[in-house]
Amino acid sequence: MSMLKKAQIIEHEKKGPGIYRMDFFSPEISQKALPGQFIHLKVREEGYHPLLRRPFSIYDVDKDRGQVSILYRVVGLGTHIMAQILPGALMEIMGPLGRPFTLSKEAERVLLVAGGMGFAPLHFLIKELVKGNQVVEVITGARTGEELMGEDDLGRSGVKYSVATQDGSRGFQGRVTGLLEKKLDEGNYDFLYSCGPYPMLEKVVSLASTLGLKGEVSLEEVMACGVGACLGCAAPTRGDKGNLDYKKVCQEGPVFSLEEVFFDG
Amino acid sequence: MSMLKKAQIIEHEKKGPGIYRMDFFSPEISQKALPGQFIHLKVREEGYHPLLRRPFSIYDVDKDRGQVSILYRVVGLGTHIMAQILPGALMEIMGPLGRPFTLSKEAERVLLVAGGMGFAPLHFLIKELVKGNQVVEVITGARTGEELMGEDDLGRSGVKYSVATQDGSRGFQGRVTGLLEKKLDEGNYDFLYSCGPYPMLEKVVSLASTLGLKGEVSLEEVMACGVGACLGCAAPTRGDKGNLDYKKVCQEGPVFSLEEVFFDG
Amino acid sequence: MVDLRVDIAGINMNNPVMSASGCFGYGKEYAAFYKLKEMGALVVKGTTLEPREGNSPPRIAETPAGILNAVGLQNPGIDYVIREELPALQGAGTPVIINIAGNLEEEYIKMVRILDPLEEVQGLEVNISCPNVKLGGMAFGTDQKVAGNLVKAIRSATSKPLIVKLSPNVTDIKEVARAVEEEGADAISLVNTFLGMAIDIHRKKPVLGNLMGGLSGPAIKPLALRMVWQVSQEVKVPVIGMGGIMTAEDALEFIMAGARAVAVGTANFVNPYSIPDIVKGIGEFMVENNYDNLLQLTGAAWRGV
Amino acid sequence: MVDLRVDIAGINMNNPVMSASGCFGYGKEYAAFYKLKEMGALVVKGTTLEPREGNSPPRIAETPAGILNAVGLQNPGIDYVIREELPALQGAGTPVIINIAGNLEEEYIKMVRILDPLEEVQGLEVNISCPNVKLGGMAFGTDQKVAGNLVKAIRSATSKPLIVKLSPNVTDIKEVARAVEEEGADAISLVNTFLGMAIDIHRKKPVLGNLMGGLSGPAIKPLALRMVWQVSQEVKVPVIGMGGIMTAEDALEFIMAGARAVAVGTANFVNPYSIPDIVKGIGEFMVENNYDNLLQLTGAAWRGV
Ligand SMILES: Cc1cc2nc3c(=O)[nH]c(=O)nc-3n(C[C@H](O)[C@H](O)[C@H](O)COP(=O)(O)OP(=O)(O)OC[C@H]3O[C@@H](n4cnc5c(N)ncnc54)[C@H](O)[C@@H]3O)c2cc1C
Ligand SMILES: Cc1cc2nc3c(=O)[nH]c(=O)nc-3n(C[C@H](O)[C@H](O)[C@H](O)COP(=O)(O)OP(=O)(O)OC[C@H]3O[C@@H](n4cnc5c(N)ncnc54)[C@H](O)[C@@H]3O)c2cc1C
Ligand SMILES: Cc1cc2nc3c(=O)[nH]c(=O)nc-3n(C[C@H](O)[C@H](O)[C@H](O)COP(=O)(O)O)c2cc1C
Ligand SMILES: Cc1cc2nc3c(=O)[nH]c(=O)nc-3n(C[C@H](O)[C@H](O)[C@H](O)COP(=O)(O)O)c2cc1C
Ligand code: FES
Ligand code: FES
Repeated sequence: MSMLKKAQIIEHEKKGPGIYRMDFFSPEISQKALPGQFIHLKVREEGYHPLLRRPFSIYDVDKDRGQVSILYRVVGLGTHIMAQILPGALMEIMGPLGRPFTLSKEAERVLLVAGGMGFAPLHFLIKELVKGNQVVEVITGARTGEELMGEDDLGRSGVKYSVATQDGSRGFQGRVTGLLEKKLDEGNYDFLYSCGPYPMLEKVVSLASTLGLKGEVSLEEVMACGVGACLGCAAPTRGDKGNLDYKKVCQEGPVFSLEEVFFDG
Repeated sequence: MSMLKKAQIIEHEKKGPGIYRMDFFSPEISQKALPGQFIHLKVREEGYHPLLRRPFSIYDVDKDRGQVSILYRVVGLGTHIMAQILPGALMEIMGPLGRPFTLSKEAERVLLVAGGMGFAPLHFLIKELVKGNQVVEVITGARTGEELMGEDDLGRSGVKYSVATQDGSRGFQGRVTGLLEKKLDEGNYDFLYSCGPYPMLEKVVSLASTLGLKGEVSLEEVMACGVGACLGCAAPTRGDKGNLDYKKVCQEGPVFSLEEVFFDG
Repeated sequence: MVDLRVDIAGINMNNPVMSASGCFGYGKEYAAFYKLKEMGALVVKGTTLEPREGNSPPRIAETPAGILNAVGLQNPGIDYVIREELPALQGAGTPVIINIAGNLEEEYIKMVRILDPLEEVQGLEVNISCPNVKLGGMAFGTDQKVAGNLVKAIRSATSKPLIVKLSPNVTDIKEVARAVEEEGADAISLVNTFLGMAIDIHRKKPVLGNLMGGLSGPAIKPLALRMVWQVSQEVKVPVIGMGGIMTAEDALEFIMAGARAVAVGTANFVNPYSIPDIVKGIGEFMVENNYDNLLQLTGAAWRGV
Repeated sequence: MVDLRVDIAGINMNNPVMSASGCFGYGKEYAAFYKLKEMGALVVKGTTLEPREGNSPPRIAETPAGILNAVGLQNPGIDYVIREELPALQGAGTPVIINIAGNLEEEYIKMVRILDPLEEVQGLEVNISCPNVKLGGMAFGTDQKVAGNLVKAIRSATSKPLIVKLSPNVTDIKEVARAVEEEGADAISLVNTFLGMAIDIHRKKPVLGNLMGGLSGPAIKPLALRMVWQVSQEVKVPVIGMGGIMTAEDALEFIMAGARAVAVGTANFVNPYSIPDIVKGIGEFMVENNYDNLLQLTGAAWRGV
């Protein structure tokens, strides 16, 4: 199961406005981690504010170097403090946690749709997918070109990708779901992966279901324990009988199938 | 009045077991500070644990370099966190605060009695006293020789000093108050300054009052505001009519005259 | 231009940010940091009829994100306050509110009679909720009948704006609030401190000289906020919210929960500029979000706007 | 050798450190970190007669040194728990205590009747204090008469050790404690969470889907500790103390305040090894201070030893 270890920060790099990449030395986690899983970080060693751990998707893994990376945006106290930590410091990390993406072998043409920070879990997935024989395409969106995430990594992965910006400064002008509609009109995909804010996911799921397209999304909910013990991270899903069924994002997710997810606004 | 400024930590040095010296660059405070005064430090910039500021006596001042120093012992969360801060960092400091020692000009022979960490405020006082024509003598005590504080600084100040250790590893064997009794038997002092734990101060005050010796002590109480607004730091003193009168250590102290202080156990 | 002015029971304040009683002395300490006219109103330390020496130390114990205090209403008595402290506050440019406490109804009434004619006093805050005194204090605030009777008696003794400060140490704060509103309170202050304690495991004794103390600071914010939310939907008189307000964001939470004004206590100890910083932050939030009048935000979280 | 064993109402525990209900699932998640026999007793998630889907998200909001939760008693219902969860706990080597909650007295009684014959259940904890459900829940715990009547009815339906878990959202916790003791509670758990809330100032709405939630964690420790101090001096039955225990030092504060055993909730989320770490720390403290039996420390802060 999950481990709890102090891991050293090897590198800590600013990647954009308020966006950082943090690389940990953690051979155990790097060996076990699968795309879609996350780690649960203790931001401060001492004191009870912030109190809870913070979950971050695994962005990248380098098994040879024993390295695990996250990509994060500063949004509140915890991430603000994180952004000030220097390389060399130790952080207590727990993981890998959660249900990973399914690497569907049958699918021939796979499309990944990332909204903003939702790119984080998809990047690790892309790196695994491109190792197979499938056609892999990625679309990512952000408000502005400056906020587009991980383009350097995307370039390096060799995957085919296009971008959408709301201000039109780069690529398709509009939301990433607008670009998705276009893509779905043009191409013929048989599996879709997505991560992003709820309103975007809702749109993605509705577009996919119209076409009967299969796929998976990664959800976010505020977490307490991260291991399935507190029921704090419940996300509404469709139960077997179509009933509302709260599932634990930390343990039964964060990855859910398109059929499972449920949006009640 | 007191100022609130971010000051840079110039140096941060371990001086003994759990004992550190921290030097700040703060020209304003270094200009204003008087022996016996303290500064009120904000340990962490972010988060509410620990919540309150922490008071530390001014240990040393270098007006030319605009430097203010404290000597502190790690006892709990706040000081534990402080001990990890690296030189170059900024800390918000408020001060100088409190009523300073009186530099009695009439006294010819002055004795200073320090118990443990109580040496901190006395060191700055010694440096000022030796500039005058008085005979200045210092006695300091600690549990062990290793825990004796600031001997390097005492040596440098050129003052005459003797030490007491409870384990007898250095100087007089026993408590500093035992050494004090001996000194009072031998010498003829007309002013006494002291700082240390309450039980020691109680003994010091009783010895001095038997001899009718005048002097001042510096007291400690847990503080909240540090500026006289909350009444949290009350210490029992003898009122005008001999009645119990709680005075504010932060504003009416930390220095009190021997006649004022009052010990109710 | 944003309009931060509020009216609490006829007290005209330039902005909604007041000092919490007992956390601001009589103003002079913080006047060394900024001009008192920058604050909405100044509430002075709890005052009693006779001088009180207060509790034995330690009076403060820090807890995670909070502090326990057991000052025990140390104060020089009402006559001294009027003679020695109030004159300095005249011309400070901010309304002055006197917080009063007592063991007996009689004491409250005597004080109110003394204060009623004083022009330099813009309002009275009646503390029926101090957890740190043996008699009276909190007892008045934990039973709605007792609270109501006390307020009724005080109401008949003064025409000054009457703010009643409630104890949060109750099962149903709404009941007490309703009772004091009915008996003539012009405004309700929420909350005083929560009764708590800390134990020194090395001495095997309570840390505080008084054994128990009142918890304040960020730790209690969620509880205080809930009470402001409940009471402001229950009564018509304005609510003054407090409990753990450290930033403008915290103050805005209380305002959206239904507070017409807020008071800042513990935060002053950490950052002496708390009050002006919070005033500034509220103004900035309003500009950024296109509000011009603070009342647009009052109770917004339950009005559903 | 120090003796950490305690007996709570006939439940023999190897040490005084239990899990707090709702913070430890049914044990299996933390069994991945350590052997459950290292804990004094395992209290499972609150269980109801029928399955409950729980409240809509977000269910968790962090506050300074605390968390608000509004899980809303999501659970698969008592039959499922007995069939699917309890078997795995047999042979775990630690006493298992089932926490039950209901809307109606009838529901409690039905559950107690179902649980009474089960050998794998060492004790019952009756939650009369959940702040996150619409009906029943906390209402049972805030009125001593209602609480007493419920306990009386439950008592007559079972001979199993009966722990009653009280709500801290009351004016006088001693009264409720006395009432449930009188009606047959074998032990009293203190405290459940404090009713609180948080507001998202950007959405101008409460953060939690359920609007209000229960505050737990270090923020509430001073309040919980005060209640343990008060109640343990008031009743003869043992008190199980909880609320913000993160370390062995915290646990020792509760023990010295009068708790016979302690429970650890929120701390598990931060450090999954909290419970064994605390057990170890208590033992170390006793060795360092020359105690050989935990009872020497129980209530030490008021026994004045
Ligand atoms: C499974 C999972 C994977 C995640 N992966 C990433 C990632 O790869 N990169 C990244 O930048 N962020 C990720 N997040 C979100 C990240 O955990 C939060 O941004 C972070 O915890 C905020 O901490 P804070 O102390 O800075 O903010 P806080 O001060 O706690 O909160 C600031 C704001 O963020 C919201 N928030 C807090 N926690 C969460 C949360 N868990 N989910 C959603 N919103 C939250 C709050 O409601 C508030 O509005 C992930 C979340 C989950 C659940
Ligand atoms: C006027 C004044 C001058 C001081 N000068 C110095 C100095 O020069 N060097 C130095 O090392 N210390 C000094 N102290 C004490 C210092 O302020 C405390 O040691 C420090 O605040 C402890 O913080 P903490 O977070 O590490 O400990 P905490 O976790 O807050 O407490 C640890 C222990 O220390 C005790 N404690 C906490 N605050 C105080 C306090 N203000 N006074 C006494 N005991 C306290 C607590 O009761 C507890 O037992 C001074 C105190 C005062 C009032
Ligand atoms: C040191 C201290 C002294 C206090 N004295 C009084 C008082 O005299 N009268 C009163 O009504 N409230 C008093 N209070 C309560 C505060 O006015 C306020 O209600 C409470 O602290 C919550 O606000 P805060 O969290 O912002 O401090 C005192 C609080 C503290 C911390
Ligand atoms: C997420 C969560 C769920 C809880 N669920 C229950 C429950 O089902 N039944 C119950 O009696 N108490 C429940 N509690 C209360 C805890 O058992 C405990 O009384 C409280 O959290 C205080 O302890 P702590 O500060 O150590 O968490 C819950 C607490 C939390 C944080
Ligand atoms: S965060 Fe606790 S169950 Fe998911
Ligand atoms: S610490 Fe507030 S009056 Fe001294």
